[in-house]
Order: sequence, then structure tokens, then C-alpha cells
Amino acid sequence: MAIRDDFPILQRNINGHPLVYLDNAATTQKPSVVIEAMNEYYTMNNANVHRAVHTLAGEATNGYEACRTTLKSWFNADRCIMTGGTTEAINLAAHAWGHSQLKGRAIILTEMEHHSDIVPWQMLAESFGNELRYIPIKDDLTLDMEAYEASIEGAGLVCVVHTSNVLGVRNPIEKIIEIAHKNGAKVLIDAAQGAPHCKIDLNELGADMMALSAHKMCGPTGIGCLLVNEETFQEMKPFMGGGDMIETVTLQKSTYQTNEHRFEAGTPKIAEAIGWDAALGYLGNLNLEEQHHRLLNIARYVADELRSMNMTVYGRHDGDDSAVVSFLHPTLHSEDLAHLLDARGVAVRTGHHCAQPLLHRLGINGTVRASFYIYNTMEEAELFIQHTKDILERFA
Amino acid sequence: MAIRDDFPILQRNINGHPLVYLDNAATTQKPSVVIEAMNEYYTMNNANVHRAVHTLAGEATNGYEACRTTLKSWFNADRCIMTGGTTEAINLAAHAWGHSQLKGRAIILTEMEHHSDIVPWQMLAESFGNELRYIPIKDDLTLDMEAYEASIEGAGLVCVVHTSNVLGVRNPIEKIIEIAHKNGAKVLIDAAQGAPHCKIDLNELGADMMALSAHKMCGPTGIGCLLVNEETFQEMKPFMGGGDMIETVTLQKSTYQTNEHRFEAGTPKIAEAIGWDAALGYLGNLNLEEQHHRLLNIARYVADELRSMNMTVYGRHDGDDSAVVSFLHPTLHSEDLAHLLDARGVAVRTGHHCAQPLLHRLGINGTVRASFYIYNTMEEAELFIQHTKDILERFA
Amino acid sequence: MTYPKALIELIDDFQSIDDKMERLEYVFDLASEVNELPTSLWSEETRIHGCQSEAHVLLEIEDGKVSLKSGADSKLVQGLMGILTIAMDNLDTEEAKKITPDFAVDMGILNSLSPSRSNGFRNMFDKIMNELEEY
Amino acid sequence: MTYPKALIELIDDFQSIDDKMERLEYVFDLASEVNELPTSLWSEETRIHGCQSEAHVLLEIEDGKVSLKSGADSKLVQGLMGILTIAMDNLDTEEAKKITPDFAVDMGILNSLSPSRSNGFRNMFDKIMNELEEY
Ligand SMILES: Cc1ncc(COP(=O)(O)O)c(C=O)c1O
Ligand SMILES: Cc1ncc(COP(=O)(O)O)c(C=O)c1O
Repeated sequence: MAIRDDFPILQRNINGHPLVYLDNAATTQKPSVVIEAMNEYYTMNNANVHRAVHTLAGEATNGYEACRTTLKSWFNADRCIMTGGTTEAINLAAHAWGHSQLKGRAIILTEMEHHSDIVPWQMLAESFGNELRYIPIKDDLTLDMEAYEASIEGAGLVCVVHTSNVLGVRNPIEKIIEIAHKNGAKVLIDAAQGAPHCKIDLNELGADMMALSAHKMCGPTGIGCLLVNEETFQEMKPFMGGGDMIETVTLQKSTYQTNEHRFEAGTPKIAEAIGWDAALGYLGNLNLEEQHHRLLNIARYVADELRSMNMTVYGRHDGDDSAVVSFLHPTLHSEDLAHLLDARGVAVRTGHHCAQPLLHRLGINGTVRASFYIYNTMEEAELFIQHTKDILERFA
Repeated sequence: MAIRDDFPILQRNINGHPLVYLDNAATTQKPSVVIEAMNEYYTMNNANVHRAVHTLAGEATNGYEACRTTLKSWFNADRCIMTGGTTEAINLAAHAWGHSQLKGRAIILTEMEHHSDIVPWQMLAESFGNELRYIPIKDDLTLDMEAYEASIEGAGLVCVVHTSNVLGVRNPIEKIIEIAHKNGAKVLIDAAQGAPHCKIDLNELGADMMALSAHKMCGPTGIGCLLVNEETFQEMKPFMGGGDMIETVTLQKSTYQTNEHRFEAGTPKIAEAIGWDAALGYLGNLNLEEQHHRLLNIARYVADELRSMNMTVYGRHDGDDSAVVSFLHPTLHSEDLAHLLDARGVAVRTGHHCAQPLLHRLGINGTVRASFYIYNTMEEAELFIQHTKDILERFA
Repeated sequence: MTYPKALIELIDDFQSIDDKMERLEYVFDLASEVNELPTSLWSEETRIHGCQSEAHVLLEIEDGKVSLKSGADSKLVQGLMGILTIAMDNLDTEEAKKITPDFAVDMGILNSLSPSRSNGFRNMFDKIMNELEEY
Repeated sequence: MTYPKALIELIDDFQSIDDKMERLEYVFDLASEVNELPTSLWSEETRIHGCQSEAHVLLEIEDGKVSLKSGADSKLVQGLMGILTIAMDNLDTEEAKKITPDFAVDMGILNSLSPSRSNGFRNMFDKIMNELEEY
């Protein structure tokens, strides 16, 4: 398949077996165009950005800002603040927006959230005494929307994961936003898993903030962003201080930039932005919707096969869900299984997937998780299933 | 010269002229080994780190943690927390340490600080009412140590730039630390400019915290670190919340890791750490002290030549100072000069260099700054001087 | 739109210059084309934001025509103002409103300027256009 | 130091296995070498931190000799405990104190384990050594 050829790492052998990389919800692999874009930056254009006079600095500035422009149009967002990743983006939202705007108001989270969308709000609540409310998960692994609606009063913010990194469940964010806005609460979407799998239109959705990471969508490590609409942007107060985010500094007082730079203190993630822009260019040339259906089919096949091996599978694999299959064997420890799979070249992740409250709700400590992305094939899925069968025969 | 061959970008022509890159205080260029290390990571080992079971994840974890190990031994530091750069490192210090440890105590800065070592403390002071005191600069461009000693009482922290990014002046940090510690204050060193030019031994110095950026020492963009001694580390409270920094998360409360991961929320800067480690390996093979003397000689030559062209040069170029030459022409605007130099391939920076209080003290708005690093040669310096002479003849 | 003749000539001239330094030299020379705004009239109202240098412009309408006075401490910036002066000064207000910054792209000056400078140029242009809209 | 004979044999065995799955299978088999610590005795005191799985070890000294009881919910982890049991159980206390984790390096098991597992192994080893020091 053509896509695979674009990802050099897929040529690798692991323990004498071809790599079958099924850890995409943790991070995705990078196509050559992304690696080469960063290479080219470092070998041709590297310089510090902003207030640039010389040619290299101009090229670096244009490259860095081009990523912002692409992101804004990709997600149809008013503002795009570059961060180190989803986690930093949510922490930025909590500090820059939450500290000044959430006084005395409750924060609604879901039981399905990633730690990165829980801990920053717990920290905020600890400082300011906000009440934290959680939308519970029903037995069918969907959010209890009635409980949500019943809890909305007095809330200033609803934080919800677009797509669960453990279950692949895609949440009804449209409905969640509608209810929140009707009740005067803003909404932050954790799109770390959603953004790689489908195009999200922030302004159409009407979401107020959205956080994502480049490394989960073929981009480099070390960069992500917080997308915000204009109203929310204007409510945000500076968070980190330093170079590039100021307008003037005197010994006693500083004034700040008025655009996104206001929230990007210090030398920005230049090569990373250039790599991310290349990744978006790459993904933009694919038919993401077609890929989504193809991968979901693979996930359903895998889930069925695993169930037939007596595994418990956590997930629904509904039409909008992502291709993530979390599962457990009744006796073979998940880490042992993952180690044994690794001996056959298959990379899966185990553990709590940074979602302990969700696993607690499911009554377990961890799962084995196989997650699929654009370069994965049905043949790989079959190989994974075959290896798993062999391992169970030998070890379970 | 052999070193130049290691930096592919130096082959570049700018506007028809060979690139003479003299903007090293803003960011340095990257040797092939650094570019290739990141390449290799992305083409061979890319995976998310920590709680890793599969082979790639193990390799990525080892690569990431190896950078920390190298940094700790390079700077002889107890603890090394990875950040996005110097600016983020100082903001981390302000939040994680300052918020809980500086209540009611004054913070001492210097008039020579970079905005990144001013604004975070102004923000903290605004929240908690701390008094900010500045060590003034004397006419010989050194810190007024008597004024410092007179102001130390009641201070909880002294923040000082190791080497000024505008003047190249290396401050007497040993003495500053001695006085601070005698009076119960801790010391944070901004080593963004110092670290690239000389080996700094944190434990020998006795400094409590030190911030630096990879991109100013042949490493990639998007990564830096805060080095801290054990005592200070133990006083630090979690700053950003999210994945990887927690031990346990329940709906109402979380507990945190006890090692450096406690302060590294979210997927870390993996490729960046691997690139930085390669940069440190590269620099470790050079004789940095010899380079320092060579570059300082070049800077002195440049400063003398500029003075003979009627320029005002800001700097002393003492034995420990870095090879930075800030200057101004009496009539030709600094930005115009920089643009004209760029037309001849010479990259210099202009403006306030994120040190407005220092420039204000010098009674100016900006300078032209030529800053030299290991790959710069005397021939380049001569070319720069020659182009400058030509430009002045034609335009001034 | 069709450009004023002086502007067409200017675009031609710029396109014929290859060497960057010569192009900058040409911009330098155009600094004398501005109707000088004396520094005594420089104020917060006349300031162009986002320029590293001090740059000021005053727009007035006289007899339905644009009158542009400007000045900067950087000769390059003032040269850019000179270009804007050639492009817009003395034009009918309605004609002037039709101008887009495309001519600067056609001239190739935006490419030969650093992003901060071309930002500055855009801020200059936008400021003039915004004020023009108010008439 | 010189290793106990059983350990030397184990090291030889491991070094002769090339295939990773077979090596893991061997570790699995060694899970039966532990003197089992019944889960009813698992407690905060016996817990080995830093393992993703539940892993417990109880060290006692009987007649000047090391007695090691252990158990884990992961068979691989328990296999590692089996190796430690072969290496240390029934050794004179003073002999046991001399053991370093080098033997695990020699065996090549640390390389064939993920960093989190080899961390777990080290935590296991360190816990035993720390408790040993207290005697
Ligand atoms: C002295 C000094 N401190 C701090 C910084 C900020 O470093 P960074 O932009 O990498 O965060 C710089 C570089 O711009 C600097 O020169
Ligand atoms: C749903 C979700 N939210 C947040 C994150 C955190 O992203 P990052 O680690 O890139 O900050 C992740 C990824 O681990 C995720 O899957």
C-alpha cells in the first residue's frame, strides 16, 4: 500500500519480525515529508523568529507562522496558540482563562477524561475552591447525558474528550456544547485523539477551546496547540512571561502582545511547527474519512477475533468511534501479553493509559490497547491476531 | 576549518553571498550529528515513552532519559527537569518553587536580565505582592555589587543572568551566590548564554537553580531544562498537571511522581531530547575553553574595527565574557544596517534583544548585535567588517 | 485595478533590479519622495504600530484628494513610505480606496523585505486604508 | 564476585537462547522457582514500587541465611523473582550482600526487558538489598 511507503520506520524489524505498530493512540509515526521538512529547516533555514531582519530569520518566521495559518484554516478557528502539546494546552487554558473566569463556578469533566484533562482542573479547583462534577459513563460506555444536563447549573466550563483514548468512543460533543452554551458555560474539547481521525470545525461546532498534539497526527514531538474562539481569546490573561510575548518591559511593569504571541513566551517550537505543517499537508492529501472507515473495519475485525479468544473487549466501535481496541485476557497478565507480542514485532500499549478514573469505573487496573492509524493494514491486524492466538496457546 | 564542515547550513548562499551567520546569541546552528540523531529517532525508534513495554517505546524512553543523564553530569546537577526552553524553565521555577517559597520575601533581579528572567517574577510579584529589587549596572557595564549587598536583606531569591545576551558580560555569579546564601536567599542562574560558552558546575557553584535552552548550544528548538539542587527540588510543588507526572488519579484527588517526571506533564519532548544529547556529545568533543578564547579574540577585533568606524560599541569583552558585539552607528538606523548586511549574506540581529530595561539604562532603544559561535572564523569577521565599511560608504 | 502611471514605472523599475542591495538602495532613494511629516507632529495618533522603528503617517483629504505626510527614523521605512506616497498621494479618495497591497507583491519589495518589515509595510498600508474608510 | 553454581548455569542458559520469545518463555518457567508468598500476606510493606503489576517480596533471615518469599500477578515478573530466588535464596547473609545486579546484565535479561520492566527488576533487587542491610 502506498501510504506505508511514506513511513520509513515501518521497514524496521523488531526481534527478527517486521514491526507491526499498533500503539498509535500513544503516538503516531512520521512520514518522510515531515522528517525531511525539519531536516531542511535545520540544514537550510534555521534561525530565531520574530523581529527578524536577516533572511534566515525571515524564512524561519514564515515557516513557523505558516503552521499557525494552516491550523487555523484546518480547524476553522479564530485563534491558535502554539503549546508543547495537548497537556500544556489544557494547562494554559486553566491558567490563562480559568484562573480569571471560573471564580465560584463549577467545572464539569467526564469520567472518560485523560489525566491531562483532569489534573489541571483539580489543581485549579484546589486553589480556587471550584466544585468538580463528573459526567458519569453508562454501561454502554457512553456519557450519561441526562446526568450531564442535571448537573450543568452553575458550571462555568465543560471539559470533554472528543474521542476516548482507551475506548475509542466519540462523544456527542455537539449536544454537549449546545447544553453548555444554553446554560452559560464554555466548552473545552480535548481533541488529542479526535483531531488525528477526522476534520473538526471549531467554529461550526461552536466550541470555545480545543487542545491537540502534533505527535498524534504524524507531526513531531514537542508541539501542540490550543485553539480558541475570539471571545474566549479576549478573556485570556497572560500565563508564562518572557521573551516574545511582551510589548514593553520596564523594571516594574510590562505590557503584552495582543495576538497569539501573548501566550507564547520564549523562543517558540520552530522546527516542530514546520514539521507539523508538513504533517497537515500530508494528511490533507489523504481521504481521512475513507481511512476512518477502513480503520474502523479493521478494529471491528480485531475486536471480534479477540472476543472469540475469550478476551474482554472494552469499546463499541460505532461509526464515529476511532480504531482503538482495548482488551484483557482473563488470566494472562496484560503486560506479559504485550511483552510476548513485542517478541513477535507487535507494538501495543498496556496500563492505565492515563485514564485511571475511567478504568476504575470499568473495575479494572489496565488494558492491552491496540490502536490503528492510516498506515496500518488488515494484513497487520491478521498477523496481530495470529500472534496473539499462538501466545495464548503457549502461555495461557 | 573542520568544525564548519559539520554544519550543513553554512554552505548556504544568501542573496548571492556566502552566509555569514552572526546571530548566535539568538540561536545557534546545528551540526549534522544532531540533525541525524533526530532523523534516526524518527525513522527508527519513534514511540511514546514511559510505562513502555514494546521495543520502540523502550528505545525512545532510553533515548529521552539519556539526555537527562548527560545534562546532570555535564552540569553536575542533582536534578534536571526538561522544559520547552529557558523561558519555560524560569516560569516553572516561579510557579513550582516561587509560589510556595517566596511569600513575603523580596526578589532580586539585575538590570541586565533578559525579559524571560524579569516578566515571570513581575507576574509572581503581582499575585503575591513581593517586592522586586534590581541590582543596578555601573557605567563600566558590571553589576553594582555594593548596591546588591545593601539590598539583600529580606530577599528570598536572587535571579541573575550568567552572561548577558546584549553585552556578553559574564557576571560574578560566584560572589552573588555567596552573598545570597549568607543571607538565606536562593539563587537562580539564567544560563541561556552562559551554558553554550563554558562548562558550568552547578554543585561547585552552589547555585540552587539554573535555566538553559538547547537551541543556543547546537541543540534543537523546543527544549531546555531547569537544573535544581536536591533541597530546592524537594521544595517544589507540581506546576502543570496531566499525563506522566502523576502517580494516581481519582475523581477528586491525584498524587504525583516523586522524581523529575513530577514536573514534566504530558508527552515529553522526545526527539528534542535525543537531539540535545547529540549536541552535548558534539560539544563535549571540542575544547570549549580554546574556542572561547578564539571567539573572544574575534569579538575584540570586531569591536575595535567598529569603533574605528565611529560606531558606539556596548560591551567590555573581558576574559570571561562571551563573543557578543552590540553596536550602533550615529546616523544609519540599526535595522537599515542589518537589512543591508543581509543583502551581503551577513546575519545580525537588531532591536531590544528582549532586554528593554538594560537598553533603557544605556539610554538607547536597540543595538545591532553580532554574536559569534564555534563555527565562526576570523575570515568571516573580516568579511563582516568589510561589508559594513562598504555599506557605510554607500549609505551613511 | 489599473495602477497610476508613476506606480507602474516604479514596479517596472523594481522588477528589473536583481541585486538585493541595489533594490534596497532604490528604496533608500525613495525616502525623499515623502511629503515630510515634521517630527514635531509625530504623536500616538500618527504612529504606525508593529514597526521596530519609529514611523508616522498623517492622512488628510484635500479637495477630495488624498494627502499623505509621513516620516520615519529608518530610511528604509521612509523609503517604503515614499512608495506609498507615489502610489496614493494626490489620488481621488475613491480611487485610493480601491488600491490593494498587491502592487507591493508585484514590485517584489515584500519578498525582499524581512517579515517584520513587510508586516510594518502592511500596518502602514492598513492604517492609511482604515483612516481613508472613515472619510 | 563468583556466582553460586545455580546462577552460573542460569546465565549460561540465557546466553544460549537467541529468540526473544524463547527467552521470555524461560523466564515464565522460572516463575515456579519462587517460594510463594501467599496473596493473603501481600501488603504495603511487601509491595515492590514502580512495577506496573502487583509484585511482592518478603525477606527473612533464618539461621543466618536469606529466605526469600515472593509473588506477582504477572508471570514474567514472578519469573524475574524466580531468578532472584535462585541467585539469593538460602545464601549466607554476608554472601548475599555482595551480590550486584551485574548478573542480570550478564544474563542479558535486562536488555531483553523493556525499561519499565528492568526498572521493576532493579526496584525488586534494591528492596531486597535495602532490607538485607537492615539486618
Ligand atoms: C540571557 C537569556 N535568557 C533567556 C533567554 C530565553 O531563552 P528561550 O527563548 O530559549 O526561552 C535568552 C534567549 O533569548 C537569553 O539570551
Ligand atoms: C485523550 C487524550 N488527551 C490528552 C492527551 C495528552 O497529550 P500529550 O501527552 O501529547 O500532551 C492524550 C495523549 O496521551 C490523549 O489521548
